[in-house]
Amino acid sequence: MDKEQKIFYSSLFLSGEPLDKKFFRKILDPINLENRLLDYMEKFNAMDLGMKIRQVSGGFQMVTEKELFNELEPFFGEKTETLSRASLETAAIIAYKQPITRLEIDEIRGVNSSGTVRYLLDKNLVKVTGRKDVPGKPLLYSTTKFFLEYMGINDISELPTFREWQELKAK
Amino acid sequence: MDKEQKIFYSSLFLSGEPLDKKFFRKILDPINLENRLLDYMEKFNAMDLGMKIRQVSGGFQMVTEKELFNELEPFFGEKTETLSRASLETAAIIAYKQPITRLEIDEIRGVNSSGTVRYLLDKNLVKVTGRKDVPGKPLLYSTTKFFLEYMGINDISELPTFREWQELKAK
Amino acid sequence: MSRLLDVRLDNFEGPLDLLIHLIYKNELNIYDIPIAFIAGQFVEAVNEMEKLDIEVAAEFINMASYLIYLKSRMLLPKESLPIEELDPEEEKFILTQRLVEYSFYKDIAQKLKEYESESGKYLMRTSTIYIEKEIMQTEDPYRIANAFFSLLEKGNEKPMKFEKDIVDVTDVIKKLKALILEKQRIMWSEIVKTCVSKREVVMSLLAVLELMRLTVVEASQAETFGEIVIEQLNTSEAVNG
Repeated sequence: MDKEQKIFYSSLFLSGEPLDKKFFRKILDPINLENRLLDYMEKFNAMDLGMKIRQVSGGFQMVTEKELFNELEPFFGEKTETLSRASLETAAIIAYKQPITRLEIDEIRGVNSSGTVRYLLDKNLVKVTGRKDVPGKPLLYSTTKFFLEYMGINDISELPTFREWQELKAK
Repeated sequence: MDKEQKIFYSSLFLSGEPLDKKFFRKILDPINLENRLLDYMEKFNAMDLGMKIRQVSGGFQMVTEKELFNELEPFFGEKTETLSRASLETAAIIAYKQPITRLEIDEIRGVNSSGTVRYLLDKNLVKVTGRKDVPGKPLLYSTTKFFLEYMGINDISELPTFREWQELKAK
Repeated sequence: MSRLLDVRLDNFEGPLDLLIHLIYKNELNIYDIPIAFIAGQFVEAVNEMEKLDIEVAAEFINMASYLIYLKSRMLLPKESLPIEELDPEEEKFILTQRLVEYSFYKDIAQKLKEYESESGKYLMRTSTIYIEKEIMQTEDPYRIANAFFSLLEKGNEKPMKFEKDIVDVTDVIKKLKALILEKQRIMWSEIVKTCVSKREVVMSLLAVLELMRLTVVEASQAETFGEIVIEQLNTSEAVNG
């Protein structure tokens, strides 16, 4: 096997978090790298080893396949509570409207969201990304890279747009 | 690929640490398991992915290939700080005078060595090997096997003698 | 008994959520809500729920009164409305926008829930493995030898090293006198800082006591465990002694 390909797999094996293209550009020949990486990913996944390489939060990550979840979960699964509806709603609003203030979130939800925002901050799903230049200089919130990883998506743009949603609803 | 084989690989991937046969007996069909695992290991290693499965005392571990060390080391290499002068001195005293108490080390160095000894204990370079039969029963320290590995020697007796040191110094 | 008893208010994230529920339940068009009807349903739902969390309740009650207000506005002939107030149709439009927007996020939240559960089935290791030095970076045994024998040699050159640490009380008195002469006034903690060993601290204390006995200095302490101030007594003897 090609050395570059082996480095790609080994790095993903070692890393505890997704590795982005920037990382691989440092370690591998950057010319036309992305295509090669996608090719390596495909080849790896075709080998059907029980591990998969997935594209997430703008990078690559080695994970185990879904089909092995039940067997592996008792030994390697971390018990994490899933997000409440309030948290999911708040996260959704932040994802689409980022950066956004808490008051703006409250207005959309029609309820106070301070507890939920704090919870999402604790979970590293959202972060403070500045202050809005209005009286009181309220904090602005955005979603994190970990939010993408947690949801298993590569980029916020993968979420349906408002227009797409409206079209779906109209049907 | 066989599900059992995939579970074997995935478990080793998730763990990163060695997993012993007892673990796999819990998760897989225990009958004749060891032969199958050895077979899976061989097959995995034949794929030449950059990762290897190796046998370690009583189990298996997924690691990266030695050949990739130079490429991976800058990003995934263990941070080994070289020992500070204080640590080196203390380790040297313990190496040559073991087993030795902290007070005896202090006397040779002329300063309190408790912090340094604790650091060396943490680094697994020295260990407690008993208590000295004097009032207060102070702990006795010796160097570890890892210390020998770290020095690249097989036995403490391979350390330069005073005469050898003088000769070396003279050069 | 109400048909709403199957749903408790605290199942709703807020008044907008309840409104959307009522709209779907009654198969209404979200873009053209019959305000009078929905206001009635909403108020009914809120009335039936007594044991509410107070903070949440306020939000529901606000919405109920807003809907009643809007309903009554829509019943009045247009000409009777004060100019500065929004046209009720416009208000309804704004409410519709809010509902549609909220309904969008509600659906996205549902979508995120699916993502979350799907993604959760991919297991990963969250800690990075650091490669052990298979090719171990070893320390040179010579360095160890050097560290040890150099120490021993240093010890031989200065066999009195430890004895030298033993401080003489007269030396300490000299040092303290010089310090006090220079500063006139010194804190005990400052003196302690100049000491290299516990032994010297003890010596210094004895020295201070001795200097007090000789009325060279005076020591005072404002409170128990407080800072001790040592001041020079302005006698010529002190300065010259």
